[in-house]
Amino acid sequence: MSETAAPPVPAKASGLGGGLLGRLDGVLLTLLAGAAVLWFLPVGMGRYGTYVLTLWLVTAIAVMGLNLTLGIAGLKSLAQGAFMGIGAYITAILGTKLGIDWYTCFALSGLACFALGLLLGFPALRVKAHYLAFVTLAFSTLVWLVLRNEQWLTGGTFGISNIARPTLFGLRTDGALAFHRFVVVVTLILALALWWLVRSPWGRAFLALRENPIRAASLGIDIRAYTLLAFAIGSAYGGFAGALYAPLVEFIDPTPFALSASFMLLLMVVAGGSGYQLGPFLGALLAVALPEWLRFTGGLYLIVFGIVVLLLLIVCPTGILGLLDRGWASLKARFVTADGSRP
Amino acid sequence: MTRPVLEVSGLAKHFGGVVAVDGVSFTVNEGEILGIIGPNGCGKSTLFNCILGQLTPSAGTVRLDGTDVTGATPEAMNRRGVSRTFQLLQVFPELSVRENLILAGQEHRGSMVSRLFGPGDAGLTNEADRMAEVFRLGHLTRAKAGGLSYGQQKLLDAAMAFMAGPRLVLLDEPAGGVNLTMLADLKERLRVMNAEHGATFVVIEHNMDFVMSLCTRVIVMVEGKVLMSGTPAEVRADPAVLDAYLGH
Amino acid sequence: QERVKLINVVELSGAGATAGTQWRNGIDLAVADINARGGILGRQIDIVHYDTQTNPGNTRAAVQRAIDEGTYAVLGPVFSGPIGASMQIAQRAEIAQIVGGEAAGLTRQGNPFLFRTSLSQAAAMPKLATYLKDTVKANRIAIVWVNNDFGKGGRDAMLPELQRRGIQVALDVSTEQGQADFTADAIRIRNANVDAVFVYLNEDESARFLLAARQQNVNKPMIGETTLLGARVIQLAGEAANGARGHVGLSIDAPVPAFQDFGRRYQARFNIASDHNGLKGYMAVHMIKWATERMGRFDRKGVADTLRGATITPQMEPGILITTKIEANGDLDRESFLAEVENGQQVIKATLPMINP
Amino acid sequence: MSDTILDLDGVVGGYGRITILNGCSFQVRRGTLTTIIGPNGAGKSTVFKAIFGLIRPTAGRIRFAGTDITGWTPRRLIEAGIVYVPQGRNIFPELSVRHNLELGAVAAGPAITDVPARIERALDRFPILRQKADQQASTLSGGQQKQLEIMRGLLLDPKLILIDEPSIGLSPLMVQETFAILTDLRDKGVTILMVEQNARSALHISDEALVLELGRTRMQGPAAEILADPRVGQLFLGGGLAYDAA
Amino acid sequence: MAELVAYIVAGLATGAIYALAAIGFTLVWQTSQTINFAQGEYVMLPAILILAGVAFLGLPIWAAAVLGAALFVVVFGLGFKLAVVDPMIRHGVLPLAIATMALAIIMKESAKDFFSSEAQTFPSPFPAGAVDVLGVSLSLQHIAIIAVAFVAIGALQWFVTATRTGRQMQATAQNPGVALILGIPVARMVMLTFAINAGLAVLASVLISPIYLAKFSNGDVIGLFAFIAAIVGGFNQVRGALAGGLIVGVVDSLAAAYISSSYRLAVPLVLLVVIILVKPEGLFGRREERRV
Ligand SMILES: Nc1ncnc2c1ncn2[C@@H]1O[C@H](COP(=O)(O)OP(=O)(O)OP(=O)(O)O)[C@@H](O)[C@H]1O
Ligand SMILES: Nc1ncnc2c1ncn2[C@@H]1O[C@H](COP(=O)(O)OP(=O)(O)OP(=O)(O)O)[C@@H](O)[C@H]1O
Ligand SMILES: [Mg+2]
Ligand SMILES: [Mg+2]
Repeated sequence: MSETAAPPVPAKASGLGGGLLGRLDGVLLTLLAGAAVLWFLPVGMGRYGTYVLTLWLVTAIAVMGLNLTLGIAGLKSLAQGAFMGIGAYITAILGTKLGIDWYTCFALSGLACFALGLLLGFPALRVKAHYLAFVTLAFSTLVWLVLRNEQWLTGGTFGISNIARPTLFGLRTDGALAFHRFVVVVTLILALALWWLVRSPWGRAFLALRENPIRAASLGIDIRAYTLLAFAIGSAYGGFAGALYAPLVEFIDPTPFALSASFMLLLMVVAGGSGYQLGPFLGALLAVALPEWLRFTGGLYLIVFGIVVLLLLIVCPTGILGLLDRGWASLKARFVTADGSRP
Repeated sequence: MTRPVLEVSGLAKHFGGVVAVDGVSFTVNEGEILGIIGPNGCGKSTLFNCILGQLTPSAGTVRLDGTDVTGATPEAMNRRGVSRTFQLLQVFPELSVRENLILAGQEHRGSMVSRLFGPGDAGLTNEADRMAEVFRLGHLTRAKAGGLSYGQQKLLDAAMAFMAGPRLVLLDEPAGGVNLTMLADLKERLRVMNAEHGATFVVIEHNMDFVMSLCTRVIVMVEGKVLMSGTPAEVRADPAVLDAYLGH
Repeated sequence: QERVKLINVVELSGAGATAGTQWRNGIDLAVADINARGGILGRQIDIVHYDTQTNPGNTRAAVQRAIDEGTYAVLGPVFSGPIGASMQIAQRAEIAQIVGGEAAGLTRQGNPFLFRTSLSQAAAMPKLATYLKDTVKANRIAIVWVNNDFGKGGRDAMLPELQRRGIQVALDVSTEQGQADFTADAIRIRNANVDAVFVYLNEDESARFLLAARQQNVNKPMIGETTLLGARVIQLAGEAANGARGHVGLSIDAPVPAFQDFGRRYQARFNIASDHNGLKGYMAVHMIKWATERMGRFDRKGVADTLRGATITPQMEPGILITTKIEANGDLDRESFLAEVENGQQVIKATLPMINP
Repeated sequence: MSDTILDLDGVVGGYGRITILNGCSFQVRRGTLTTIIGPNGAGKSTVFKAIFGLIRPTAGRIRFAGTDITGWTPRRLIEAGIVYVPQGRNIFPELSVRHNLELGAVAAGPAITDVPARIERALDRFPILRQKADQQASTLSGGQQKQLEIMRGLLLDPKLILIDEPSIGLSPLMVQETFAILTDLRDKGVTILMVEQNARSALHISDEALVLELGRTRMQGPAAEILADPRVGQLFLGGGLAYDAA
Repeated sequence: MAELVAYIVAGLATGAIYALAAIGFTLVWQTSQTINFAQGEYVMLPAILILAGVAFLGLPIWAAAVLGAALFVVVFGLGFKLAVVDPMIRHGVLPLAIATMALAIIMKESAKDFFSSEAQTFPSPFPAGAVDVLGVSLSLQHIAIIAVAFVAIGALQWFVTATRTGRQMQATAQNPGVALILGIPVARMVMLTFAINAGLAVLASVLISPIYLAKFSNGDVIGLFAFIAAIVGGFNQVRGALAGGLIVGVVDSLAAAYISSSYRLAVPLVLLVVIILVKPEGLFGRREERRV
C-alpha cells in the first residue's frame, strides 16, 4: 500500500461483539469450572442453601434465553416469565395428570415454547423495536389470565402440587443435593449449546439484527428467519427453565409467572451485562441470591436490594460484565500504548 | 456481450403526495458501469431502495436476469448476487471491522444448518482481513466499526458490498467523504472487478471526476424522471444537464 | 438462659403484603405478651420474620431456611398458594406449620402438621348461605368476588351451599386483586335485579366496591364475610359501608372482651386497626405456647401431636381469646357472629354456635 | 489583517485511552478561509471536536482571539462566536425543516431579534428547503439534509465557523452554492476553518491550507502553494490516478 | 341503550384517570426515549407523602400537600434526573428503563415500610356531590378529573409542540449530541421534562387518591393501565395519552359489562395488540422516521 497508510492503531476495546467472540475460550472454561464447583459446593450447605443455588441456576437458564433474544439479537421481550410459566405448567400437568416422564415433559416444554415463540415472533417482523415489547407484554398478561382462569386444566389460583422430580438412570433426584446436581448438568448442557450457538455464524447474524437490521438485510441475512429463531430459541430456554422450576418447587401457581416476573428477568439480563454470555449467571445471582443474603438487613431488605440494583446500574450501566469488560479493555490499551506501538 | 442484467421499467414511488420517483425505465447490461447523477432529491436513493427491496415501489417492474423481482426482499436480492452500499453510514457499530466483513460474506457460505455446525467465522477471517487490507482498513480489523472516521466507515461499507463476490453492485455515493487517493484505489478496484470478474456496477455519485472517469454510461435524473442517458462526454456537453445539475 | 426460636414466613411484600403485615403484627404482639409474662416454659421467644414476596418459590426457600435454622414451629404464610408450595417441607421435617389460609383444600391433603388459625371457607360458607336464605330472604343474588385464591376459594365453597338452599346466582362478577375501579361492576349489579349482593373481596377492594356501589345507587343488601365488615372497611368506605352485613369470624368488634382488648392494644402498638389476620397471628403463637406447656417440654413433633384434636379454651390459655377446637385434619371450629354496619359501627346481631361443639 | 484568531498549541487528545491527536499545532488567521486536508482517519474531525469542547485535550492549549478556550463547553463557545457544523447526518428527524432551522438560533437568545427573517434568507439560498419547510426533516434526501444542516449552522453571526466536509452528498451545483456562501461570509470578515476531501475545489477558494496526518500538522501554507506541491498531489489528491480531463 | 351509555360514561371517567397517569409515559418517552417503569409509583407516592406529612409532622392537609408536592418534584423530578438519568443516558435507554424498575421497588417498599401497608383515605379537593349524566351518576370528582385531564394534556401538548422551549425539549430527545452543538441547554431541557413529569404525577395522585384510596401497591394497576393507554394513543404524542386513556377506560368498562369478567383484563390487551399490528405508531402517534 502507499505511504499514506496509517500505522497500526492499537486494537481497541471491541465491546460486545468483539469481546464476546474474542474471549470464547474464557467463557467455555468458566462454564466448565463453574459446573465443577457447583457440583460440590452444596455439600454440607443445608437444604435451604442448596435450594437457593438450584433456584439460581434455574432462573439463569431463563435469563440465558432472554439474553439471546434481547442482549444479543436486540429483540425486547417482556414474556420470558410467561414462557417459563408455560414450561412449568406443561411439565406439571403432563407429569401429575398423565404421568408422563420428566424428560418428555422437558422436551415438550421447550418445543411448545419454541413454537409459541415462532408465532409470537411474527409481530416482531412487522413491528420494530419497542412495539415488540408491547406485544409480548400483552401476551404475558394473557398467559397469566389463562393460567389463573382455566381451573380445570391448571388448577387456577390453587395451583398444582406434588410435582414429581425426575429420575436419572434409575436414580431418584428427590433429595435437595441430588436434584441440585441434576440441575447443574442440565444447566451446563444448555449453556454449552448456547455458547456454541452464539459463536457460530448464527450468533453473528443475531448481533447484526440488533446492530443494524437494514444493513443486515442488504447483506443477505434472512431477517425473518433469524428474528424468529432468536425469539423462539430464547423462549424455548424459558420453557426449559420452567420445566425445571416445577419439580424444584414441587408446586406451581400463576403468581411467579406474572408480568412482574418478566420484568425481573429483564432486569437480570441488563444488570448481569446484556449480551455477555456469563451475564445471565451474574444477573440471576443478583436477583435470586442477593435478596436472600440481604435478609440480615431485616424488614427493609427489598429497599436495600432496589438501592443496590440502582447503584449498580448507575455505576455500570452496561451491567457487571460490561464494567469488567471496560476495565479489561483499558488495561489492554494501556499495555499496548506502553508497548510503543503508537508513535 | 450485451445481456441485460437489470431492467427497470416504469418504476415509481410516491410518499403521500410527494412523487419521489416518477416512471423511471432503464436497462443495465452485463459488464457495464452505469452512473446515475442528478440534483439533490431527484430520487436516486429512492430508486435504489425500490430496486433492492428496502421500499416497495408504487408502480413499475424490476427484472433481474429476465426474472421479475419487483418487491423482492433485500435478502432475496442479495442472495441473487446483488450487493449495495448506502448513502448514509450503515455499518454494525458495536462490531469490529472484521466481524462486519465476515457478516457480509457468511450468508453466502453453505446452508443455514451447515453454518450453525461449521466454524464460527464461516471460514472467512482471512478473506475479511484481505478485504480490509484492500480498503486500507487493515490496521483496524479489530476496531469497533462505530469508532471509525466517516471516510473509513464509508470504505468499510463499500468493502462489505464486495465480500460476497457479487455480480451486480449498486453503490450510493461511495465517494462522499473518501480521500482522493483512496478514491483512486476504489475506482481501480471497481475496474478490476469489472474487467476480470465481469461484475456490473451502478453508481450514484456527485463527484463528477469519479463518475466521468469510471462510468461507461451515465443516466441523468431530474425530479424523479430520467432526463437523458449517454456516454460521459455526451452528458457533460448537454446544456440541460449543465443547467440542472453541474452548473456553469 | 435458653431461648426458643420461632420463624414466621409470611407475605410482607407483593400481593399479600397487607394481610401478611397484619399477621406479623399479631405475632409480634403475641411474642411481646408471652415474653413479658416469662416466655414459654420459662424460655423467651426469639421471633424472626421472613418475607415470601407472595411467591411460592420464595416461600418454599424461606420455610426450608426456617427449618434449617432450627425453628421450633413454622408460622405462616397466609395466602393459600404459598402455603401449598411449602407445606410438604414442614411435613417432611415433621414440624408444625400454623397458617393463616382459609382455602378449603389445604386441609384435605392429609398433612398432619398443618394447622389453621381461622375457620375454613368450607365451614364459614354454610353459615352465610343459611343467613342469606333465612334472614335476608334472598332468592336471587349477585356474587362479587376477587379472583385470587382467597376469593375464588370462597366463591367455590359458597356456590354449592347456595344451590342446596335454592338460591339462584343471577350474576357472578369476578374482579381483580388491586382493582381500582368498580363502577362498571356496580352498574351491572344495579341492573341485575337481585335481592342481595354477596361480596367476597379483600378489605381495600371491599371499600372501593362499596363506594362505587353507593355512587351508582345500588340499594341492595350487601352481604359478606369477615373482610366486608371490618373496621378498616368501615373507615375507608365511610358512610357507604352502612347497611353491609354478614358473617364475622374473627373480629375485634365481636362481643368478646378478649377480642376488644386485643384490638385496643394492637391499635396502641401499631397505630392501625387489626383485621382478622392480626388476630390469627396472635392466636398462632399462643397455639404453640399452649401445646408446649401442655407437653411440659419442647418437642417439635409433639406440638403437632398435641394440637391435633385439642380444644383450647381461654381458661387454659388466655391468649387463644376464644374457645377453639382443632379438628384432626387441622381445621378449626369456633363460635362466630352475624353482624351489621350501623352508623359506622359494626354491630353484632347474633352469635352462631360451634358446628361440632 | 494578519492576526491569529485561532491557535492550537500541542494539542493531545482522543477517545478514551486512544490518543488520536499527537501534539497538533496550527494557527488560523482572522478573516481567512482555511482548509484542512488529509487522509481518512487522520484526525481532522477530531481536531474540530477538540476545539469545540466535545473531547477534552489531555495536553496542549487552544486559544481563540487570545483567550484560552481549552475545555470550554459548546454553549460558551457559541456565545464567544464559534459555530460548528459536524460531519455526517445531524438533524432532528421528527421536527419540521423550519423548526430545525429555528433551533440553529437558540444560543443567540434575545440578542438576535430577526430570527424569522434569517430563516427566510436561509430558505432563499436553498430553495428546496423552502418547498419542504413544513415537512419532517427525516423525509429529506441525503443532500437536502446536508443543506439544512449547513444553513442551520450559519444562522447566527459567528466570528469563526468550523465546518466539516460540507460537500458530502451535495450535487455539484449545491457545492458551488455552498462554497459561494462560505466565500461571501469570508469576504464579510468571518473566519472559516473547513475540512474537505473534495480538495481541489476547496483549495481553489481557500486562502490557506493545512495538511493533517496522524494527528499532527504536516504542512501549512497558502492554499495555492499546497495545491501545487507535488508531494501533496501524490499523497492526498489522488496523485496520478486522478481523472485527467478529456 | 341507556345501559350502554352508562358504561361508556363511567369508562370515560376512569379513562381520564388513566390518561392523567399516562402523560408521564409519553413525556418521558418524548424527551429521553425511555420507559419509566416507575410511572405507576410516581402516581402512588405523592399522596402517601402528603398523608405522611399529616401523620408524622402534624401539618394541616394543605401545608402537607404543598410540602409533599415540592419534596416529590425535587426528589423524584430533579433528583432522579441528576442521580439516575444523567449517568445512564449515554448508555442507551435499556439500562435506564431497568433502573426505573429498581426505583419502582424502592418507592413501593418504602411507602409500605415507612408509612403503611394499609390503604388510607385521602381527602378530595372537590365537593362530594354527584350529577346525573345520561342515567349515570357521575361524581363531581370524576367530572373534575375529566376536566383536569383535558386541560393538563392540552396545555402540555401546546407547550411541547408550539413553543420554542418545547421544541428544544423535543430536539434534545431526538438528537442530544446535535442539540449540544447548537447550544441548546440540554441538561436544563431534560431537567424541565422530569420536573414537569413529577409535577403531573403529583396532580394525578391528588386527583386519583380520594377515589382509589392511597396505598403503596396502587402503582401496579395504575401503571399497567396507563402504560396500555399510552401505547394505544401513540407513545410519541402527548395528546395520544388522552385518547388512549379514554379508549382504554371505555373498553375496560364495556369488557367488564359484556364480556367474561375474569378475562376483562384481556380485552384492552387484545385491543392493544390489534392496534400495534394495524397501526404500530398508535392511534395518534407519528410514524417512525425514514431510515434508508
Ligand atoms: N468515537 C470514536 N471512538 C474511537 N475512535 C474514534 C472515534 N472517532 C474517531 N476515532 C478514530 O480516530 C481516528 C481519527 O478520526 P477522525 O474522525 O478525526 O478522522 P478524519 O480525519 O476526520 O477522517 P475522515 O476524513 O474519514 O472524516 C480514526 O482512526 C478513528 O478510527
Ligand atoms: N419517507 C419519505 N417521505 C416523504 N418524502 C420522501 C421520503 N423519502 C424521500 N422523500 C423525498 O423523495 C425525494 C427523493 O429522495 P432521494 O433520497 O431519493 O433523493 P436523492 O436523489 O438520493 O438525493 P441526494 O442526492 O440528496 O441523495 C426527495 O425530495 C425526498 O424529500
Ligand atoms: Mg441519495
Ligand atoms: Mg472526519
